Amino acid sequence: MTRAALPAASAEMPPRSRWRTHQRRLAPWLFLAPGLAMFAVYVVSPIFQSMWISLYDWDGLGEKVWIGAANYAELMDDDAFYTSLWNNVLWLVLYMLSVPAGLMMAIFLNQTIRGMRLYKSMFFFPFVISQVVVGLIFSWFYAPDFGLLYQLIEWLTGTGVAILADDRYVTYGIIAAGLWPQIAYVMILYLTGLNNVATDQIEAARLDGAKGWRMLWHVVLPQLRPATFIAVVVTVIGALRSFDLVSVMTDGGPYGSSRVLSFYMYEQALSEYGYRMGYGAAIAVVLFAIMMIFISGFIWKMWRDERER
Amino acid sequence: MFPRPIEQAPTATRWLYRVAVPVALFLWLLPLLGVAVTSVRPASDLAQGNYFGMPSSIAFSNYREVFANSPMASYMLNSFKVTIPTVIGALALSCMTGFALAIYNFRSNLLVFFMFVAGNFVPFQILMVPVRDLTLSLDMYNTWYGLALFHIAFQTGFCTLFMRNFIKALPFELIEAARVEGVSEVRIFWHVVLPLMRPAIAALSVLIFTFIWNDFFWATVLSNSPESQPITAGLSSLNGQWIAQWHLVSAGSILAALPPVAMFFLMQRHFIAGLTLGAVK
Amino acid sequence: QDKRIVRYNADFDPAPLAAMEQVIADFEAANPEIEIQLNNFDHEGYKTAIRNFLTADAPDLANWYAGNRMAPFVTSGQFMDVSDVWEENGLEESLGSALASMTIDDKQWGVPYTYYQWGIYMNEDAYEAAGVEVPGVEDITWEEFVANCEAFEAAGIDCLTTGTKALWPGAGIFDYLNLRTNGYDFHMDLTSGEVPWTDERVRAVFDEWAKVQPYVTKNHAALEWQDAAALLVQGKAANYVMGNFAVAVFKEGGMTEENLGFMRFPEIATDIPRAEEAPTDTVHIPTAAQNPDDAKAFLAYLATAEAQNTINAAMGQLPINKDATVPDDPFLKAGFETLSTAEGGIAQFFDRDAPAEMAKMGMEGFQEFMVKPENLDRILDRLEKARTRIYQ
Amino acid sequence: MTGVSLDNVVKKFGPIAVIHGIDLRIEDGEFCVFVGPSGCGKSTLLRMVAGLEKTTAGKIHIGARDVTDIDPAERGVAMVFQTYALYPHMTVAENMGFGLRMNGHPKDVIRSKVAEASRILKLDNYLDRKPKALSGGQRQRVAIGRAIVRGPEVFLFDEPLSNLDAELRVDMRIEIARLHKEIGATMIYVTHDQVEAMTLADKIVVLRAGRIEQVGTPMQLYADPDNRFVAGFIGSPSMNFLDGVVDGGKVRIPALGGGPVDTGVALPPDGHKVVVGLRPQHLAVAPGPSDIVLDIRERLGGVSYDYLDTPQGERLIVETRDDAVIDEGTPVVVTFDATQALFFDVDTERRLR
Amino acid sequence: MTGVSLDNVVKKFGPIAVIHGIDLRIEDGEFCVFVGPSGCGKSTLLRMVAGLEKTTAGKIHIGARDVTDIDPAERGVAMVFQTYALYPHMTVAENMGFGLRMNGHPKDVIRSKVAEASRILKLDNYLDRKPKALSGGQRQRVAIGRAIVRGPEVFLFDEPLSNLDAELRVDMRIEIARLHKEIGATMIYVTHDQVEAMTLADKIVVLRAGRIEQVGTPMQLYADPDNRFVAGFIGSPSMNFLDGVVDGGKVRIPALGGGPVDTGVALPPDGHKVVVGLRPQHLAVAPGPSDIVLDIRERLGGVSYDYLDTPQGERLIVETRDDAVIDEGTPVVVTFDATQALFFDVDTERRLR
Ligand SMILES: Nc1ncnc2c1ncn2[C@@H]1O[C@H](COP(=O)(O)OP(=O)(O)OP(=O)(O)O)[C@@H](O)[C@H]1O
Ligand SMILES: Nc1ncnc2c1ncn2[C@@H]1O[C@H](COP(=O)(O)OP(=O)(O)OP(=O)(O)O)[C@@H](O)[C@H]1O
Ligand SMILES: [Mg+2]
Ligand SMILES: [Mg+2]
Repeated sequence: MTRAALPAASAEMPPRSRWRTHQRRLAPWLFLAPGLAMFAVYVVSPIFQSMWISLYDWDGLGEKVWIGAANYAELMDDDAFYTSLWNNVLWLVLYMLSVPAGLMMAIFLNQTIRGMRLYKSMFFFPFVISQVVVGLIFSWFYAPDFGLLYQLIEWLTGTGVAILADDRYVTYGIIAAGLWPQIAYVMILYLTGLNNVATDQIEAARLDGAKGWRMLWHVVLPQLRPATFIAVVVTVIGALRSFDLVSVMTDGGPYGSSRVLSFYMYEQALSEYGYRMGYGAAIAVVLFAIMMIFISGFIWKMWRDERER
Repeated sequence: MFPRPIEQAPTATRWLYRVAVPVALFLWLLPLLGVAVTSVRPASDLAQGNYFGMPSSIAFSNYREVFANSPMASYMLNSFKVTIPTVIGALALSCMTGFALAIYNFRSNLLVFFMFVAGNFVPFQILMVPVRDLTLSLDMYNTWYGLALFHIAFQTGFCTLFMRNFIKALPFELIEAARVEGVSEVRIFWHVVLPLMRPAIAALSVLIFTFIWNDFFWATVLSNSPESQPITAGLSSLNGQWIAQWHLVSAGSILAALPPVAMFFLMQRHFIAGLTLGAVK
Repeated sequence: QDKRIVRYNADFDPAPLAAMEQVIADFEAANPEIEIQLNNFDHEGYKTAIRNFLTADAPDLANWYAGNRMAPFVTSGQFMDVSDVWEENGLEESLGSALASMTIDDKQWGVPYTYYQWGIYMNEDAYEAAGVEVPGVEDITWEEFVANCEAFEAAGIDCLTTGTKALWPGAGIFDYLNLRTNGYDFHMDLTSGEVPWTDERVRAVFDEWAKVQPYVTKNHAALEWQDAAALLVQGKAANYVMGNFAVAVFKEGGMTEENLGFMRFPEIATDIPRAEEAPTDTVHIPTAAQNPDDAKAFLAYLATAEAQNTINAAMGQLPINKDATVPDDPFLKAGFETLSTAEGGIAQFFDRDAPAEMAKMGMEGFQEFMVKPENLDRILDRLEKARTRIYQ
Repeated sequence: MTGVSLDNVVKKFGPIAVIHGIDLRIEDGEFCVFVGPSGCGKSTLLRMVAGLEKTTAGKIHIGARDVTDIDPAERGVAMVFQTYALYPHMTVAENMGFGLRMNGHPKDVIRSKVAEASRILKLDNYLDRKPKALSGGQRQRVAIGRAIVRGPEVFLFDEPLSNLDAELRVDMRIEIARLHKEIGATMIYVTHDQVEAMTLADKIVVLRAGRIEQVGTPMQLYADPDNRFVAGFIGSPSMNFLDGVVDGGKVRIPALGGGPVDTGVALPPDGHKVVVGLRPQHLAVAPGPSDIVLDIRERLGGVSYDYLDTPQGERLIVETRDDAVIDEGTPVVVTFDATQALFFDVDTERRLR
Repeated sequence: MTGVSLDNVVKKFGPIAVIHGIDLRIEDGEFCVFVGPSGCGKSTLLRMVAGLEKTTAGKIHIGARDVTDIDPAERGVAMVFQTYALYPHMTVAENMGFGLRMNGHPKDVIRSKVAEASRILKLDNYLDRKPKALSGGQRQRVAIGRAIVRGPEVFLFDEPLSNLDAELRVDMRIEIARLHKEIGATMIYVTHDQVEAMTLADKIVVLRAGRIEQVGTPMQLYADPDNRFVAGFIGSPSMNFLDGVVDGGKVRIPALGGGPVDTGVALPPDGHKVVVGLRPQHLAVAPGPSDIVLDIRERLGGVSYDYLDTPQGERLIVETRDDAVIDEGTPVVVTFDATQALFFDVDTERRLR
């Protein structure tokens, strides 16, 4: 066998067109163009438009009137805004409970018995269904008089509590409803995290005499850090985005006590009695600013990871 | 494996665990079960205050009634009309953006990438007014494509994050090998990278399907008539009509939950892969 | 053949919906070249939706309300001037009672087709159970009403029920207390922002309200008005301040004319002429309508006595057209009687007379007061602050 | 007394038996190496000693204690994993001290023991680093340090060097040998590296499919293997196996031509086949008329390996201590030292002695 | 004419130069191996030839063509990657035919070329399998097949065998040698495996930190290294380096004691230091009174390695062809063949000739 059998120099020599010479420089932009255009039109530019609108008084129908920072000045003096802000803080803090709760459930379920896959998937259900449905389910659960929880409380204490009618409990009630799917979500994250926990480290720790909580704390949790990070990120975002549940369960009531910023913004801008686009936009900008703290953190971490690669 | 495998525990513990799991599941899904049972409860039960006891009979007719007396069928159809094009569109766009960001080393690469990522986290509210105005001015208010276009754009951010990381994890030698073989960039995308992205595409498609199906906010902002509202918004307005008719509300809820749950069950592995790879909603 | 389409967005409950479909059928029979496409929304959602579709996807006809509630759409040019319909069909004459509430800048902006009285609906069985004598339409004073409440409480019955989840039912109570304490003119001054909320007269209203507050159904903030109606039907509550449209719900729940009673809201200050609440429902043509000509034809038809008879008979409400007949129904007869003898004046409703933003804040304040009367000062301060901003 | 003894231990994963009743005694202070092909059960056996796998049947003693059902932490063993299994979020010092900390030792005791171990392993300069910032060899040393610190009676190593590159592997191998000399504890060591087994072991255990094939010192196994498997497994390049036929009390090897060779072992009757084993260094080649062809000669400087093809289609490797050039494709004559040849039964593969 | 020539090529990643001006000629049909320590720039240089890395300065010619700025596709090269880089979603046949298909060759041409390549590589039975269903060695063969099919002028290999296990590596090494014989194309091969370099290369290029240390045939480099780096890098175990002092035109080696040795090379003036290089197989040990102590003897059967410590703290490795037992810790006398010793300048590390 000599090289004659494989025709020599058959390597392709296509003509060198402009495209061929420059394709590696142009290709990325061609691939990016459609996505980038859509994203710019629908996401990036609206952010700036909103900031712009927040400087106007505008009912969405008539003329815009430039009022500078007046919307923000009004926000600073708006009880409803502070209620919403405070509720957002509550959401942020209490929603975080889903992280330890999800972890505990994940640990509880991280076993192999017959039918475990099925069990696990059923545990995920709350996450898969719409928040609208979750809201309806919990409204019914909380319903005064016949609601299961109402009856339970009545049975325990003698008087039922209509969670959603009481400004003391309503936000907690909604957060509890929100925790239900969120815990399921975090649980999924942790279950996958647990799947990837290095067995050899667990075994080494077992030889080192670590057990139970100490094993969890010293060996497992550090390995679950990426899962925890993601769980915290999605929980923060979920907490700040909480709109569906508030809207479906209470519409912000009673007397506005369960409002959160995202809902208040919608209410001001688009609801029955609202249509203050400028004011709504100002609320959105504040919400965006809060979110930006977390977004920056996330991006910063990604950037660090990217550089370490 | 953590915690210690239950097979290594004493028999009693093992049995306890086997019992504890279904019990916990029952408690965990209690609200959902309640709704499921209510959805087949005859209206008369509710009238008599039998909200939580055994239903006196199984009334699948509730479902028939839902379809007969409300635009539920149209809502569901609308949801599909919005969801399916969104899934296809967002995937198509993000396959390309992900490819561009993962494979090429141009100067603003990270900047563009982080813009997609950051956009993915912004509160919807800051987009609401301008997006609504834009949709209005394009004459796409109250149309499925108005909603779908926005969702495509927004989800592209999330999908790009996911796709880019996925492609980045592919061996770069595959691309280099193809380049040495004289394959053009477009063909590398089409013949080499795209076929390998199948798992990512599957994962994302289930995930996006659920996200979009379950979207309520944009459904409220960009549509308002039963002809064009998807099921979440539809259900919410039906809830306004079906006061105290919990059997109908429940049946409607179950119907609304069914497609994503079915999707989850069928494509479970992909679904979870999607969550944990991209890992953000 | 190609019909000319008229798109009509509406927010009817099931019974009125059927009636309107009947009216539409009649109209279409008379005008075979026109087809009316009715697009029905849920009631609460509609109030949000109308903003969107007026600008975005305007139909040819849209339901709305008279009074201040239509002002934003008129001033921003979303509703079409339909003075010509009034003129051509002599509506100033036949719909005279609603002319004022339909007029802004000397023009008419829509056609009213129904109105209905508010008052107190009673479950007479509950009265019996508590051993309270069932009062007639107008023979009970506020003191007696409040006194009765104690008897109801003793019997474990809510004296007064309501469901304020949607906020507006609470405003009905406020309006009546206000009309009875301060009168119609004060109501109009307050809703148009001319009186501070911290005014003594406003406080006086809340003082009266505080007397019944303890006897109001406790979880009203979590209830829709229909949920509260169910309480009345079940005899768990005795009285309900509501509009007449609720009668359909009461009857559907199983009450009959035997045990369902109606009375006017009791007198509080004796020196004030009696005023009542009677919101008017209307139909308008959006400026952006595609087919305004046929829409106007429909409006003209809707204004006729015939059409108003049909629809009001089914809705259980009162027709505006003076030639139409009051349906044969004891509650409507009583209501018609009540309204036509209300020398003090007829108010639309708090959220129709006050601008939207003020209405929302006010009703939230009412709801809060009903839950936490001790917050009154804070509530009033807040409302006052809003007033100075909104009406500036 | 801290030897380890296994009495008829069995391990089943579900229905599948992986270890089929192994008996083994490892003396106090002995360095015992498990070798065998991949999947033969080396790791499983080691992990059973560690207590990381439950023993299905049989007894394991460490010293005089029956540890069969005892927790890993209480067996007085320490294990070094192939992957090092360092805790990535702890510093070197914390990694080494973790076991003591978990067992409630006071801080200063921990500190002094860690210092002692880090001195032995020359890790003093790295105590505050995270494992990520260490090279492979340093990580391996930390893993060993972690084992030392706890002062166990028995050290277990599961292929501790297989993730290191060749050069480092040599260094670490020598370091482990020195460590054994220094602390003198019992050590059990799993590897599939010939050289490690030969150089480190006091005693090699050759495993195959969950059974022991032979136990002995390295030289015993090399020079005096019990069966064809052990003979082929120990020594690199591996022993050449050729077909032979018994012919008049001697063995004829058709592939090599030449006359029958004297064996001095009990052979089967004439005409029966046997397998002849010849180590590459006991063969020699020279160009000459022959059926055997030199396929490729690999010249590595000090030594050359010749790959030969016999007419029977067998393949022979010959190790040559010179680097003369023989052209590839040349016929070569193969000679060998008959006294070095081993003979095996064709069917049982047992050594004929 | 399809040799490769590099003229003063330079590669910088950002500000950091990785290849510092390399000149090299590789003849048509030559098998050229790049070796050198990790990170010295072997892969970078290869990828510059392939066109996967831009050349910062200098010129690259393939045959007569200047390809410095030409797209990889148009250089007429094929590359085999360490990771194989097979397209996992294509069958073996599709993998091999992919390049031709993308460049618009007709189907039957592709089929016949793939058939030809698969025949050469004995892949006929696997043509319809996906890479996943192949063993490591088979995958590597497919990767080579993919390169062959396009009939390139130059083959580039980047550590193609380093992902295979030891045994397979030997087989594939021999197969690549045979392939080169068969198709005779120019090949450039990167490895850090001694044996591969020694056995495959016509020409070895020793790189160090982006510069060429020496170019030559394997035996030239082994027997006649230009400098201490090459001498230490080629040969396994590596050469021992000891301090020597010039003493009356001869060299005294304090570590080994004994008299000064004759060198036959140009030495620096008396009293200057030199470095003496001695390969392990040119040393011999015997027990006897001495300052040198046997630290560890590793006995591998056919051969033993003795690790010795000199009083100067130097370390010596001696290769011995017997497996006699010498106890560790015994003082030993080291003898050596002075004619085999190499001498290097202490500062420049250049060989003294
Ligand atoms: N957890 C397990 N479940 C089922 N089978 C197992 C398990 N662990 C190991 N095995 C099986 O037991 C056998 C022995 O495995 P083991 O890991 O002990 O082999 P080994 O000799 O260490 O191999 P290697 O040299 O590849 O590490 C293998 O056939 C393996 O497939
Ligand atoms: N893309 C890059 N950016 C920056 N530096 C690089 C890049 N690629 C390689 N280098 C650097 O160039 C030098 C040479 O790398 P190269 O991969 O050529 O080494 P090598 O000789 O192939 O090593 P190995 O044997 O480990 O494969 C290294 O110091 C490496 O860090
Ligand atoms: Mg193993
Ligand atoms: Mg390299």
